Amino acid sequence: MTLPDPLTDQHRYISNASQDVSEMLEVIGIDSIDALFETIPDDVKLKELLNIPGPWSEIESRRWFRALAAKNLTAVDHVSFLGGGAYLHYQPACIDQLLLRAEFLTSYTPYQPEVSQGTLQSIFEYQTHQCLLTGLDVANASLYDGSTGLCEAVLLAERVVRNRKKVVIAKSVHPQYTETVRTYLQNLGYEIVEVGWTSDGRIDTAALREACTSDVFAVAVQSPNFLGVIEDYDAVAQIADAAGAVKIAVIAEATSLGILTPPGAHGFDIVVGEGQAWGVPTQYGGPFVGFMVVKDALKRHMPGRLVGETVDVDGKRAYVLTLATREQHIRRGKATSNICTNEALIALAANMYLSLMGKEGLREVGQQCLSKAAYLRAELQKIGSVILPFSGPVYNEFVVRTPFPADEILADLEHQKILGGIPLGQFYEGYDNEFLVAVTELHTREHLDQLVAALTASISRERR
Amino acid sequence: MTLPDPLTDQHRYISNASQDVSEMLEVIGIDSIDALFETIPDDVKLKELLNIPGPWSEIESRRWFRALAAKNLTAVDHVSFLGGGAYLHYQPACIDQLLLRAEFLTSYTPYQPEVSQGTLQSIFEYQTHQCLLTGLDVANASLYDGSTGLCEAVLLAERVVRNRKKVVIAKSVHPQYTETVRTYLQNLGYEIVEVGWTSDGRIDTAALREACTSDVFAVAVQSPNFLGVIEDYDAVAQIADAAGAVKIAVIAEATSLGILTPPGAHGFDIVVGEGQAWGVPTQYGGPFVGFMVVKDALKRHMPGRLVGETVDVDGKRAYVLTLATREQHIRRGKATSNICTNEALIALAANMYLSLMGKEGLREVGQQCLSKAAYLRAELQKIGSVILPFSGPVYNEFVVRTPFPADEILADLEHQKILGGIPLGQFYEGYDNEFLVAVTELHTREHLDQLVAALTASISRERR
Amino acid sequence: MTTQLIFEHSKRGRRGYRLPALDVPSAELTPSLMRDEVADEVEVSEVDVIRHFTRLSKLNVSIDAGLYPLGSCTMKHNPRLNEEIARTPGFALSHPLQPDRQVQGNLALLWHIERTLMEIFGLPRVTLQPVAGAHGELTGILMVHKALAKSGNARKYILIPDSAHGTNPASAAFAGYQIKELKSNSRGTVDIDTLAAAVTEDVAALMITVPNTLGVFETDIKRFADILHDKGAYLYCDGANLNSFVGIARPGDMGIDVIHSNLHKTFSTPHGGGGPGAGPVGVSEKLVPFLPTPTVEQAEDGTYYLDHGHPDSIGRVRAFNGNFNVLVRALTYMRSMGPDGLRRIAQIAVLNANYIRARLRGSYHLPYDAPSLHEVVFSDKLQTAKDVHTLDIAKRLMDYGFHPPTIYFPLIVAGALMIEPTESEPKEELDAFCDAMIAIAKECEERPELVRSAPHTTPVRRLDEARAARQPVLRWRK
Amino acid sequence: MTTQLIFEHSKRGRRGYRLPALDVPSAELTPSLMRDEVADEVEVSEVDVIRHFTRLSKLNVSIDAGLYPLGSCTMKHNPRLNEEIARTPGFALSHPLQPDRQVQGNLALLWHIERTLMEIFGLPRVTLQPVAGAHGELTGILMVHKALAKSGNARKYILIPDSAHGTNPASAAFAGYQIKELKSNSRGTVDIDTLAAAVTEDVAALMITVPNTLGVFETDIKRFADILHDKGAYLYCDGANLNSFVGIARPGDMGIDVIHSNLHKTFSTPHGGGGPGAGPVGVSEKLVPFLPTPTVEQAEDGTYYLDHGHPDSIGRVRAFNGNFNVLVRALTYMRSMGPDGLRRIAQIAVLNANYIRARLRGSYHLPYDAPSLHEVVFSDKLQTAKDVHTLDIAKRLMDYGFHPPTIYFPLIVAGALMIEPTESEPKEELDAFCDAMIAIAKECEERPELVRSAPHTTPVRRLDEARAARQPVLRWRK
Ligand SMILES: Cc1ncc(COP(=O)(O)O)c(C=O)c1O
Ligand SMILES: Cc1ncc(COP(=O)(O)O)c(C=O)c1O
Repeated sequence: MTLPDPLTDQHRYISNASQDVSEMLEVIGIDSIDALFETIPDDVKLKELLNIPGPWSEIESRRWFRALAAKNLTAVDHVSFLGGGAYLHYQPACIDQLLLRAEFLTSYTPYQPEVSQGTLQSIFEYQTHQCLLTGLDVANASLYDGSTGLCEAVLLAERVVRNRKKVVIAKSVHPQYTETVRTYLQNLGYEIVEVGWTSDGRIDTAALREACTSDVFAVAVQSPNFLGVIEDYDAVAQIADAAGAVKIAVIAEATSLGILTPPGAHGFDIVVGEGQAWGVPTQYGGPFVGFMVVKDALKRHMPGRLVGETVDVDGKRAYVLTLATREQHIRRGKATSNICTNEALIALAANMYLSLMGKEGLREVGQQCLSKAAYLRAELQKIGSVILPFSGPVYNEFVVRTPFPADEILADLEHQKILGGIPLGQFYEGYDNEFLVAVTELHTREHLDQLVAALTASISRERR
Repeated sequence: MTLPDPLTDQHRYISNASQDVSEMLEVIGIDSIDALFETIPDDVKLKELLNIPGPWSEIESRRWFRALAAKNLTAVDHVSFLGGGAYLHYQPACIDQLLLRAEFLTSYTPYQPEVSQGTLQSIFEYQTHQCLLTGLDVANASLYDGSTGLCEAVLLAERVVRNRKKVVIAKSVHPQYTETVRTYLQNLGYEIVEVGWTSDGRIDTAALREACTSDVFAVAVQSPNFLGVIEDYDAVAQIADAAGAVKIAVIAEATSLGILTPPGAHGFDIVVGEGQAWGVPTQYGGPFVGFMVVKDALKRHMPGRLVGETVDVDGKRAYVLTLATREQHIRRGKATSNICTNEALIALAANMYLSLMGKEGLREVGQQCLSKAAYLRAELQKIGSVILPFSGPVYNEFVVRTPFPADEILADLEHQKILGGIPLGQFYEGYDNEFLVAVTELHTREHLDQLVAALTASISRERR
Repeated sequence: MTTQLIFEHSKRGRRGYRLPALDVPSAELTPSLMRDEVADEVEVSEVDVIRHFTRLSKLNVSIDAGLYPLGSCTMKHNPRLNEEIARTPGFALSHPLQPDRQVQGNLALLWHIERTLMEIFGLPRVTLQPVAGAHGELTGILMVHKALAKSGNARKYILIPDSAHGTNPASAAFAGYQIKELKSNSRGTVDIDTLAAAVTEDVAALMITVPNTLGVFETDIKRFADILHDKGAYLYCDGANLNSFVGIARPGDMGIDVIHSNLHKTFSTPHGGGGPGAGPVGVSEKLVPFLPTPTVEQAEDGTYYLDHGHPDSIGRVRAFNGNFNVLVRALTYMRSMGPDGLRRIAQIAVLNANYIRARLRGSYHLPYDAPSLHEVVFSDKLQTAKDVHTLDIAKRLMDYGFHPPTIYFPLIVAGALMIEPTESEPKEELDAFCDAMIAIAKECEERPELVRSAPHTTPVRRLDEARAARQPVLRWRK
Repeated sequence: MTTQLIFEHSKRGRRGYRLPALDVPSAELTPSLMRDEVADEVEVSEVDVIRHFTRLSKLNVSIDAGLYPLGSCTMKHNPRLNEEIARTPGFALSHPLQPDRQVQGNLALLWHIERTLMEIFGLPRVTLQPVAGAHGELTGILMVHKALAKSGNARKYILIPDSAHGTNPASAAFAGYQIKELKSNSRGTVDIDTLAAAVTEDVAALMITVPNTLGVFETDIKRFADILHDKGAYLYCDGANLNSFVGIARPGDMGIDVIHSNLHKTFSTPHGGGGPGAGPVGVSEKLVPFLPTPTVEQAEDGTYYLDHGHPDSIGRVRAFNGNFNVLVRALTYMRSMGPDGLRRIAQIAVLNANYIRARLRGSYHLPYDAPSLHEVVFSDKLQTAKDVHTLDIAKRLMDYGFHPPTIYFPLIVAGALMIEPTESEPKEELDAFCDAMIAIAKECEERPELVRSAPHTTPVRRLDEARAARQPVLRWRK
């Protein structure tokens, strides 16, 4: 295969052109680029070009991708009440423009601290925010997301307790998180025990007590849970402690940490969660950012990267990746995790968001979510035949039940330009008439009233 | 008037809060901010707040401004053939993201060269591009736009020739440019003589010869002119030279310089024009960027800023604002222009665009515009009753005539999601059935065929 | 490498772009009309271009990196929301020659920013066409000329204080007037008597900056207006310093007939290394008929339209509709601030300037002691003894990581150091700046040569500016 | 100032945000559920935040500023178009739990990038769920495990060459296997006999990087596959180095059963200071039934849907749909390059690496002389004589304005300097880098202490890393 004359179709992302190529070949002392590929056996070499589209100009790419994007129904032209682990919150304008600075966007993992202090210091600040918000001692630089974060938390717990075989996970933990844990654990010989909920939507403590046998190494609950209900951390902690199990709190709606008492205040050992709610777009599920915060005693079991403070030879304060002996590039098969690339840029965005909102803003966001959810619940309950099945306290999300299949109701709302919620039937047997509704500070009272009116209309249509 | 307690409503763009304020007042030795405003007489002080909306959060601003933008009909969801001095060309993706770098976006005029080499070197490069493209010797750092650029060119010409009273401007120069010149000259005692066109759409050379009397200090023609027709520079130059008048070429479609012989090659003294076509969005007319390039002999008469090369104390090459004695901050009432703030950021964008497209791209853009216009003209002429009234050569824009009022035809095209062109009647008496159509490399053959089909339909509708 | 010109990166065959393949027959013109390829234009990859401009950017300082205290330039925080809103496709892709019905959003926006400026100015109408302060000055004086001419005599002179910015006389001259300069008094302001004496029958207007370029408010401004109006002359206010009194007092209430505002100063639109800007002009009743055409009006039915029907208009001062997308940014900012926020701007801007004044007055000479508002002007008088001058002090500041203040302006102060911090700056930043200035004053005493030879840490050091002007090299050549 | 923490900028009463006023009654929860304000959280203005992060950014180097030759990391040009496309609101605001009918655009995009990767890999299906290379490794090995288990015996061991990246053994262990390490031969590759001997009945798979971490291609790869397949074992390829042969040869044609590709390497998605990434995994027919669920399928009518019905699937490896917006960037890049462009990537990446190899071989020791592709690994053997080591050379490079190569990896090279330039780099940049490396080699001879004490020009100098680990300070405290 010979290089087509670059002059015929030189590519904009590849600097060197034919003149450069010949100059370089001469220095190397060969007369064609092909000579460099002789170690690849001819019988595996392609005899022709790949059969894929392109090359496209930016003009053509814009047309094609924008046309695809236009096929999606989104919050762009609908009022959306979708949550379930991905929330549309306020995104401060400066964050995205700062993220586009090449110094943040294009740099690699900060292996060389002298030329990476920007990234390192930001991670150190991010770690600090996580500690303040969760009430625990040590946070890492980020994990892939909330679901894989829970996997890492469970594995961490096992490393700490040792020689136990069961992990108890509340049925009201995000079902896709639990699914992911199931995948991660499948060959490791651990058993997952799920515990359901009672009529208030909180974990069934009686069942939990039963489940917490002496071979349980960890108990994981989510709060607010997947039904939107805020769990009773103390009740759970008590039972887990009695069994000597590690207490794991899962946070799927990060802004709740701005107003709800943090797991750390209730003696939880590990808080793991999804940071997307901190102003990150929902972008069909990724990239998001997983966070993990643990008690100091567990820090050497922590998965992922950690940034620590130190000094340089001049005594100047500086930051560096540390406690690396936990990690795969040193420990290899015995590492605390296999993670290498993480979600650094999203963690940076979260650091920016948390800094902009600050002490006052984090609380105000929580207060607004809380208040708008309360208002919407009250209004919905005025609709005959709409039921809010769970009586437990909620933050910004809750379950709605109507006498009709949620899929039909939501399809009807869609025609009214409303993305009304997430049908629960796909996650829980026998919940075909229920759907999850989430609100944030982005919803105006008009938006909420719109949903109430639209839902009323949908229901009456269904009656016919 | 007292400062409301910042804690009650501290603003995000103002850093100092109540604690800072009191610390600072103490250092100053006064006890309220009001004391600092005592030099403003009470009887002119406002007794209440201004009656304007706000403060708005980013959330509220996004809602309001996006709702306004959504009220416009634009190329976002229409095929647009609008030109007339503002053209929608390809905008390379990297340019806007580079412009957002604070070092470019937020810096001031480079008065302090040691900390402004980025801006200064870029202007020097921009000046070089202008010289290469126009075939003249010295370019400035930018002017407001093409129309005010023409004003500056006319005044420059007068400074050079002296003691003459008339300037000849082709009627086919952008009418709003000429209007602007009329405004600028109104108190200076000069007369503007307009010269029309012949059936080919080029300037009427006979009339021009007549107009070029001995008291004419300058002749200005635009090419391609407002009718889209390419002028015969040599014919014009000959006549102007005979009268000893300064020859000014106006460029309203900058990409034409990539493929048409430049005015400099025809002995023109001044080229002035609008750089928007170099990848700058049409954004309802501004910000755009005016460019001016002159023969070396005229450089000390040049309006606006000039960047020159020099060395620093270590002999290192560097760039600096130079020949400042022409400018208002030194010459004050006798300056070559009153311009201070110019369009630096747009000139930077133009430098980026010209560098990305380069030698090959500038020609290809020209070639594509030329070819697509030719194709569309041929197709349009197949529609019975569509006439292309001017026979002269064109680049990417031309006049179309139908038997019906252009306003009606264009309104009908609008309903077919096409912004079909610019009605000429608003600029020229008796041209109510004519409109200007512009194409660029962004138009696909399908777009062009769409216009042909739509126009055919509109005309047949009109017939009924 | 950093300082190579893009032209010097050029290498045969490189390419920074791609266009879709031509999908129609390739056309030709008669050869005489077509040029050869643009000789010496660049051939570089996209990588080359991004590297080049990223490296160039690193040679600049920016407001996002720190204090940028250029006096008279109002280098304040440039909110990123403004950039986002201006890029909304419905604005960015709208075309200047679309019929009114297709651009109701744009027209509504123009109508609203005019209303907001009318309220801020306390004046009945505002033109949004001028794209910079100087452009606004020309527009304003042209209106004055037309109004006077209409009433029989355009008159000869514009009065301008010696403290004025250079664009004032330049604009007045372009509008067809001669300039008479007014001497400032010991406070740096204009004496009422000096003015009264100067306002003769052939004076068209006084062009004055309020507060003036020393940051000092013209306390007699209303009486100035009376004197001028009695003589049938006009009061033009250069509004470049509006940041110091926005929301606190209104030009219209001071008897001002014309004022321009640099939206790229008071209203936060970014300076972009020299532009773009916008310089809307507000006028009193008498001048309304002479506003540039077209104006933006609202019809009964609530729709908006461009009104070209103003027989007495001076005409248009620019093609199309001014720097529309700068106006979008400015209105976004006005809405973000609101009435209280706008007033707070002035209050904190003035507080910040006076804090610097208080901290530096021991170390630098204050030529005019009158109370100042948003900026403070020192001189190098205390340092010249050691043969250290304003330029040296400015350059030395760079070594401390600060952009220098405006220097040698206003002209009425020998060796002026004109400092304007704006309301954006946090106290810590002001303190760091003052500490640097004080340290430099000390260096002037103890190590003057260190200051004289500054800067020492910048990408390039002091330039041979004389050479640049003597043998101008204004473009690259192969 | 630059290195202050955001928490240290905090000042009572400052504020960096505004929300719309609450337009519904303010609600409460039982006090026990509500926390007090987050103690010690920051109070700063937007200006403070933008200043802070702008200054932090200046402490980083970036690919847009110059060569970033981290071996194995493929630091190539990150096109800005990808960023623009990923921000299209229709993508950015789509929600992961929307029903298929509402997200046909997203599903079509996923379907197309899978098809493109299938063609690049030469394999029948690809999962897009893994969000990084290591995540893909785990996914791939889990599939191998499930497949073997299904056929009766999941087996015990994964074979991994000693040159492998740390994530390989870590991922294998997480998937439930023990690791057997294979010694590399003198070429740095795996000997066919060594492999044959190692592949026993309880070996599940060989996990090998092609080309390996020395950049050397495993010429026997097809025979490796035969040996493994004969024993019912699988061949896993770590595709981190795909950039060296994309479009030139296909893993599927080499008998590879599983491969992950780091889209943040070969397909240009930005590294963001450590992430995000994406690690799609392609598999051979035998493994298709075990792919993570859901898969993206196209129905007769051309619509797309998520298929959850795969009884043998290993399950999902992450909530939702992987790093969708990283996939958007990667597909944009694949389309920009096209078939010829993708092949050109490999050709020029390999050319660039071999150019560096040719220019530096006199100055630095080349521990493995076998022909290498996209990267070249030198050692500090020639410099240790003067007691200068790889770390010193790396730090010294910073003084010359370059980011160092990957160091001390692969582990089979003592004092490794692993250099990968990628195809983006222009010859001038490669020359500047080589000149610097050669100059440093000279310094090692003449002024070793200068190198040993480097860097001298960076924002901070060498750090006390031992202290950081000994007394960990992992968060700020008031
Ligand atoms: C006092 C004063 N007047 C007028 C101007 C000119 O305004 P512009 O640069 O917007 O044309 C300036 C700008 O520096 C100024 O400071
Ligand atoms: C050879 C090799 N394998 C695996 C990995 C891990 O990939 P990731 O960082 O995407 O998880 C890397 C990344 O550095 C690598 O270079």
